[in-house]
Amino acid sequence: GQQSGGGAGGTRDQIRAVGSSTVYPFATAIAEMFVQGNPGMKSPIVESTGTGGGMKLFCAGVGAQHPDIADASRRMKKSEYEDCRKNGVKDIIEIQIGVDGLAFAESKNGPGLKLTPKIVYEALAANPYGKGPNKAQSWKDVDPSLPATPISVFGPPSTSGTRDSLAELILTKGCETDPAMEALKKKNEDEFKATCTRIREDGKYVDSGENDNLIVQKLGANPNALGVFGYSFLEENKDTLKDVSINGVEATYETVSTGQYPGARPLFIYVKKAHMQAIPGLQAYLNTFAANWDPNGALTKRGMVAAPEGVRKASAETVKSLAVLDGSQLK
Amino acid sequence: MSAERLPTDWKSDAMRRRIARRYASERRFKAAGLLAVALSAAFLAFLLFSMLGNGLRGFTRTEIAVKVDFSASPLLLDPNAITDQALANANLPMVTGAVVKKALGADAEEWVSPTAWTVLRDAIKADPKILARTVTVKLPAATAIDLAAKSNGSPEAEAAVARLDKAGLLTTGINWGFLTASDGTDPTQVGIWGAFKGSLLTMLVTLALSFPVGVATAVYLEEYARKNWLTDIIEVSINNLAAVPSIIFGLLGLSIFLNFLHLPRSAALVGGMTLALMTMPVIVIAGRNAIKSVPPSIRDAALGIGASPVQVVFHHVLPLALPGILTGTIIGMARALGETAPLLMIGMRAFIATPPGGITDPATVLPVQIFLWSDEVSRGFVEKTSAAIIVLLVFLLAMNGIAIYLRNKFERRW
Amino acid sequence: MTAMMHEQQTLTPAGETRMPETKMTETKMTARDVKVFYGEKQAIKGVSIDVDMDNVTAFIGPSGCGKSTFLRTLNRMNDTVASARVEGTITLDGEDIYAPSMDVVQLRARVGMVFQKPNPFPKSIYENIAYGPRIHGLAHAKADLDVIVEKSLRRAGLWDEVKDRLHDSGTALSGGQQQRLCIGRAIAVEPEVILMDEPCSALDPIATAKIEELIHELRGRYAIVIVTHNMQQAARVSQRTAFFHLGELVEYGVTSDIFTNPRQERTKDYITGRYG
Amino acid sequence: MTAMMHEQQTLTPAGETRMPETKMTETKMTARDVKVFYGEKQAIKGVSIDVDMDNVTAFIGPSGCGKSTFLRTLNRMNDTVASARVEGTITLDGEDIYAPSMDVVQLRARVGMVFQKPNPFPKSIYENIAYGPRIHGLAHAKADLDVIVEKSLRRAGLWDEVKDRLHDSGTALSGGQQQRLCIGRAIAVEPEVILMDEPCSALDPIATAKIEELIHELRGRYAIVIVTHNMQQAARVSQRTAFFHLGELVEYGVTSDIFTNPRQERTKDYITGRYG
Amino acid sequence: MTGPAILLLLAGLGAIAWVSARARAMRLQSAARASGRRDAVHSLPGYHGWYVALWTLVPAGLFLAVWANVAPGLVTQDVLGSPAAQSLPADDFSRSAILGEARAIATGMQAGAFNPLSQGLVEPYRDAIGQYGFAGAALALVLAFAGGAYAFTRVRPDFRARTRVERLVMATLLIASLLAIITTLGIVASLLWESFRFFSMVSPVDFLFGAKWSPQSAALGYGNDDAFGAVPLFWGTIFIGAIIAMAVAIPLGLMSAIYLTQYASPTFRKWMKPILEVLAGVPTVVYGYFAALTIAPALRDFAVMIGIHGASSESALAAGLVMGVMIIPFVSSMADDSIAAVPQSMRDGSLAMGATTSETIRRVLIPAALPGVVGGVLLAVSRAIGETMIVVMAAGLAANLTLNPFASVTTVTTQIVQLLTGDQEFDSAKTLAAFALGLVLFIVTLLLNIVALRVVKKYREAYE
Ligand SMILES: Nc1ncnc2c1ncn2[C@@H]1O[C@H](COP(=O)(O)OP(=O)(O)OP(=O)(O)O)[C@@H](O)[C@H]1O
Ligand SMILES: Nc1ncnc2c1ncn2[C@@H]1O[C@H](COP(=O)(O)OP(=O)(O)OP(=O)(O)O)[C@@H](O)[C@H]1O
Ligand SMILES: [Mg+2]
Ligand SMILES: [Mg+2]
Ligand SMILES: O=P([O-])([O-])[O-]
Repeated sequence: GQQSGGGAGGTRDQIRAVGSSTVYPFATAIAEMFVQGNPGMKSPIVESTGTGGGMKLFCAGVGAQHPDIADASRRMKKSEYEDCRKNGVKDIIEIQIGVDGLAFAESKNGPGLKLTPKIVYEALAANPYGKGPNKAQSWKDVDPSLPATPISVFGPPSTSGTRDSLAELILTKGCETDPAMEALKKKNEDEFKATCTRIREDGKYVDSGENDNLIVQKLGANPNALGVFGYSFLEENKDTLKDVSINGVEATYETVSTGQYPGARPLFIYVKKAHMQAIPGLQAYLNTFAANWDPNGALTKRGMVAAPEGVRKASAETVKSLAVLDGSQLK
Repeated sequence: MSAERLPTDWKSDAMRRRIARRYASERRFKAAGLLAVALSAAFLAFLLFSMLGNGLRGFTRTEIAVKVDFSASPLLLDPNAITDQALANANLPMVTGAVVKKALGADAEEWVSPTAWTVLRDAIKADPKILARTVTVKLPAATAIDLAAKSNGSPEAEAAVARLDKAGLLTTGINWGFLTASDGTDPTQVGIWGAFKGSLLTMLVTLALSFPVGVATAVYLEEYARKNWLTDIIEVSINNLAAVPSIIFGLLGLSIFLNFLHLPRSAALVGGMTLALMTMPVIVIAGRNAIKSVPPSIRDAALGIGASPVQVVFHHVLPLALPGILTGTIIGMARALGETAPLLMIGMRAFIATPPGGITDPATVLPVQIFLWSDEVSRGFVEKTSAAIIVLLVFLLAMNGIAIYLRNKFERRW
Repeated sequence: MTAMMHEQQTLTPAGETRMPETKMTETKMTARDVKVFYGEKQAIKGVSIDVDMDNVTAFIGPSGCGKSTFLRTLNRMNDTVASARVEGTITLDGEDIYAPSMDVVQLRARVGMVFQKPNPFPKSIYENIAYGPRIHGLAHAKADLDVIVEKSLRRAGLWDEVKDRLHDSGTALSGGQQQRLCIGRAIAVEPEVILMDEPCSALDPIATAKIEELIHELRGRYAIVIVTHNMQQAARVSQRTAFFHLGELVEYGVTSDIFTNPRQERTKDYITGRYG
Repeated sequence: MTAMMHEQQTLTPAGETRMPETKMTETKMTARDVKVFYGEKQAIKGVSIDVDMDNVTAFIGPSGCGKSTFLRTLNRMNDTVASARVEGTITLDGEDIYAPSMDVVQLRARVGMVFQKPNPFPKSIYENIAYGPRIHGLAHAKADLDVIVEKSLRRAGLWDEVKDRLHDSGTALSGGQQQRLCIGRAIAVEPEVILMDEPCSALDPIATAKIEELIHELRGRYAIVIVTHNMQQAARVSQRTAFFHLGELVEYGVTSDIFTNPRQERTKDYITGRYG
Repeated sequence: MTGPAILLLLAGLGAIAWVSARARAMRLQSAARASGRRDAVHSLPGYHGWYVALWTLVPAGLFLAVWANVAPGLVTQDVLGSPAAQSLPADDFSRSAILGEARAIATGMQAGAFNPLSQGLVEPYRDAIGQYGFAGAALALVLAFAGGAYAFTRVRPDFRARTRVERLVMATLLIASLLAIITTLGIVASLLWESFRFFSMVSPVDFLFGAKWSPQSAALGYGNDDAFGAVPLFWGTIFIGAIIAMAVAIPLGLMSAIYLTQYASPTFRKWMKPILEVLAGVPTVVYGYFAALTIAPALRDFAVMIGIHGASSESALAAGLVMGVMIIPFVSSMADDSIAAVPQSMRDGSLAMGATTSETIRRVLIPAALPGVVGGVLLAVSRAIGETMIVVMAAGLAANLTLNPFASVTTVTTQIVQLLTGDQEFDSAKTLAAFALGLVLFIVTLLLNIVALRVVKKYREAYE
């Protein structure tokens, strides 16, 4: 063959998506439906690389050897957007496909904890309010109303997007309840971030790998432990686990989707506009997404939480118009 | 007889006791050895049985017989113009739900697999005439029902199973689809064919690269290389490569094949190349041992009647060493077939529902498929994971068995 | 053949040499002041010797004295030992066999070798014999090859025993038959010299007798050199005997003289069993 | 010691046996109609022999005739070969050594063995000698052991050469010293019989001479049986010689008779070098 | 002319060269042989055939390989000169993307265009590719003819064709064996470059001796200084791979080897040995699954039962235990080899002194085989610390410095997988740390292997 290395080469008749392991089950489900609805199309390839890893691949360039879609369990970062542009990925379409609940759960035989972001922060922070290492041993140490069971939390590892969500949605909220922290935020953004989101590393919080099934198992075996993971896992394992309320709100489908439950975060897919023409079926794939993200659609059956109506409308509009993301809104 | 001699009194009590003690310790030592063998074997047996115990169920699936009256259902299908597209547009999922509800009750929609409608689709496609009739189709049960029927599930599912069982609607049979389908999101519908084909293609690439290079290297080092710094370095590199952690080969594949050479991601080609680098040293080492075990007298004999060194090797040494080389190759290939870590680095950790058509198509392999499934949300995947493990183990055991057979058969003493 | 005829001459001081008195012989190979080193270690310390067509030459000496080493210099089998280095001159029909222009492969076809342990190829009897002629292109048609195989096996005294099972494996023969097969294999490429390194030491008495008889028959047609640790065998099969000790050629001469009337003390001690 | 004194008697028909005429000897071991099989193959075909205290007995015969095999039946070393099977009776001081009640461990301590290739353990010289006494509990204090080590090394004629380096490795000695170390090791457990399987065949002439001298000195203190392929050596060290051929004991008698006046044709042919 | 066609043509030429050269050599040789001189004929006719065929194929093939790399550049030059190229954007990246696409379409590798601009370049590309393709093919054919003709003229009865052909065979073999070095260099290069970037952000001293591993801190902009102390990972790796796994594998492996080689009946050995070897053939992902789902929960329950505090279900013990089992055959085959390498005469010597079998084994065989066994164990350790899937699935991620086998620890390989497959940022120290860890792992296993192989080799030589 006369083909040289480098540059664009080769053809592709399959959609390629990379990215978040949280979005992975939904993206694969859509892929399956896409094939069933479009006979003759090849099944899309969905890779589970983690949000950041996916962004890196996604932003590497335009062309057949680069993925068409990045799945993300958080919004694209400014730095990522710039990297994309630098590599010629100029027109990016951002679509929010739904919401993921960051669920807190315990074993069916657990003590039935009732938490608030403040309690969670004080129990898990490495350095609560910048006042020195966390000494809390049991939940009672944090809040006298709680039982004296030792703190033991299985949660996402520092390398996952779910961990970012935990930091952003719960820990920072809890941290901000202290006015001093609000002040710090204005003064020194970096230090604020570190104080509010860094998790203790003395074994009370256990990094628990990608394999959420294992967390479920561990919780079953240890009634005093708390688990933090995607809402879908809670949904799937309702028979052995029960949810832990935050601010008195139970993690149910409704509370998560309306955003009442604090641990809710948006899920996105990012698409290269330049690929819409060249990759057969890409538009249809997006349409399949749009057709299934309703509250009683197929995705919610798989544990995803539908986005609020307004967001869904806007996303559906984006799928149709292929409006391009404005990088200036990103952080 | 000399006087200074102190004859040992072997018959004294002390000596007898001492000997008894020595024999006791001998027995203990021997028992410890036997225990070690037994423990190792027991562990293997435990592993295999636990995989079999979990996995055999993965080869079966539960089906629910449902009576379908197509004429009464709101299907927008023209029996004379059945095309794939028409079927895809025919709103079959809804129809299936309605049909199931009608046949089994209001809460029964959850009992069948979300992809059960594909069964209807295939039935219609096979024989459009059934659109005018009432037929009984067997729909795959949903995971919860499937689990409850085969072992124990949630109380609701158990109740449903009891009801269905009583009505005689439930059957559990071998799931041939598991061997012919590919990855999917519904555990009752997934199969290993895609991953298996990926493994096959990857192994082909690995074999095509590592075997010739490995054998050539072994021949060169064992037969021709003079001892010098270059051959020393080669030798050290090879022995070292044989022991380099496989994940490092993954890093190498990522940097060189993907980032530098821009070969396609997730492809059997890159997987095979990465594994070939790993397998080659194994073949070299096995090859060298096999070549070494060809007695020098054969070489002498050939040289002695005027064969050139190249002729000696290609006419005599290689044919005699071949069984040994093959044994080593099979073992190396078996190891490559079970390898996971390096392939995670080069993009094979992916959902790929279309079996690869060639070595540059995206593919995954059996062990990575196992890893992916072990991570799935749905609990129906537990038994599928074990079932896939059984398939992989059967292959590996077969390969190892062939290697052992070859070794025993051709092991010869000159 | 461009053989040289010349009278036996007195050899180096190291080797006490007595000329075979009776007749002029056709000298086939000559060695002059040959030294062999294995790395640092010197295994042969300046040996000069002539090998002729009409007499069987025997090398005797205690274990490790260098008999095999010297024998292997004669067809450059020592080339295969990485550490071995040869000095001095060895000629075959007057041509220096260590000259760069000498093709080793051809040399080895001309100077055949039979080893201590019979080493037939693990192929059929036929293929064992045919291998040499094949690689040297001595036969073009199958019929030619058949002729060569039969002739070689006949000369090796094996034809009658194996003619009905030419396609059985060579390794299935008895030890003595295997050794004769190896001799036949060497003969098949029409060598001029045959070197034998203790060809009978792994064989039983009857097989030994057969090989000795064969050597008698081959004598004259090929120049034959035989290494043996069995002095009686040397006495029976050879006309010239060279006695080696510690890498030196101690004495070389007519076999009957060496055994009945050795001139050197060391030879005498060895022959009477004082060492070895 | 429960030794038996009895006159030499005529042995089995297979072995032509001449009684040592001169004196009555203390018979240490007897073998009667011993047959040894390796799997299907019979290596020893009914051998009967007596070994006594005062004479060194030599076994000679061509390679593979079963000398080593027979020697190893005498201390049941053949037990370690899975395929080997022994029939017949062998006694030590009148006790059947193959009786179930016989303890092999004791037997081997009483019947020591020295091998063809010196095989010191890769330990210090001291530890090599001390090994046997230690495992058999023959010494309780370090001082006892020191005495045993010195005595054994002296008897093995090695003391003067190694007394300053008892803690050097035994494998660092020269071949002849190693072999004497092995003899010393065997002596250290106070055996009654010492079996030697070609103890000098891997040694140079000077080391050989030393071992032969040592055998002379040990004679009388231990019953000694030596296998050798060197007939001159048999003539030098032994008073009784047994000639084996194809697993049979062809002739057994006073050494000088065997060599000068063999009664069997086969013995004569062998001694004059017709085969082997 | 297309690639496959020209290759086919060349192959045909090669075949013709082989046949004709062989025929010629045969003719010349029978004439020479008739003259009677034995050395008038050197090589078999087949070798002459190969000689000429190789001269026909190799230079032309090499030329084509070079051409395949040079021609695209020339083609691009050509296309850039065409009028259609004037409208290309100035920015280098998008320009080459468009050019690449146009080429892909022109060669039929791609159906549609991602970029409308490339459509216009397809025609110029087609023309240029056609031109250069033709030129390349013509040159290759000329070379093939020239090479073949030159070689053909050298066919004479005494021409040493065999020597020449064999020299090429030798060169090929040498090149094959160099591949091992190239691979090693590739590994080193790919690790070194990224590690170098990592160490420009994090000091090697902090990395190698820091006791705190917390990539989250780095990600949070907390500074890299106390975030990448790899000691807890090293400890976890050693704890699982070199301590717990070896505590399982050495006794079981060594005793199994001893039993099977010294005591077992041949039939028992014949069956048991392959059965134990199967343990090494089970894929590590299966072990990992087994460790995580079966062994770990059981161990945790056990630990809780006996009242151990802080028992985690991702325990070092679960991973180490299973890894140890995986290594058993490795240790036992090394021990087997080492014991077998102790000369039989040692064993005979000891037995002949009246030692029992176990005394012989313990006092003579094992001490004599010790260097080999130690070398084998080192190799097994190097294998255990590089093992990935078991620890990824069963060992956990908590970078603890603990001696409690029921606690969770993490290992170097686990972290490599985590760092490279989790959420990562570009060029952050977090991602690059994976390569630095890889480099450390590589160096350690390299050293272990060199030492072990030295030990084993020395020891083997001692008995040769
Ligand atoms: N390949 C080798 N490397 C180093 N030394 C060698 C090699 N081959 C032989 N030697 C040494 O050279 C010397 C002569 O050996 P050679 O084999 O020629 O003796 P020999 O007379 O044939 O003995 P034997 O009767 O045992 O066959 C010996 O000291 C031997 O150790
Ligand atoms: N372990 C064994 N298994 C099978 N056959 C054996 C074994 N050991 C020896 N033999 C055979 O038994 C016969 C006698 O062998 P043995 O070693 O006793 O002879 P030997 O007289 O000592 O010879 P040498 O002088 O070569 O040492 C030979 O045919 C030999 O092949
Ligand atoms: Mg020799
Ligand atoms: Mg013997
Ligand atoms: O895979 P993530 O969703 O955790 O980035």
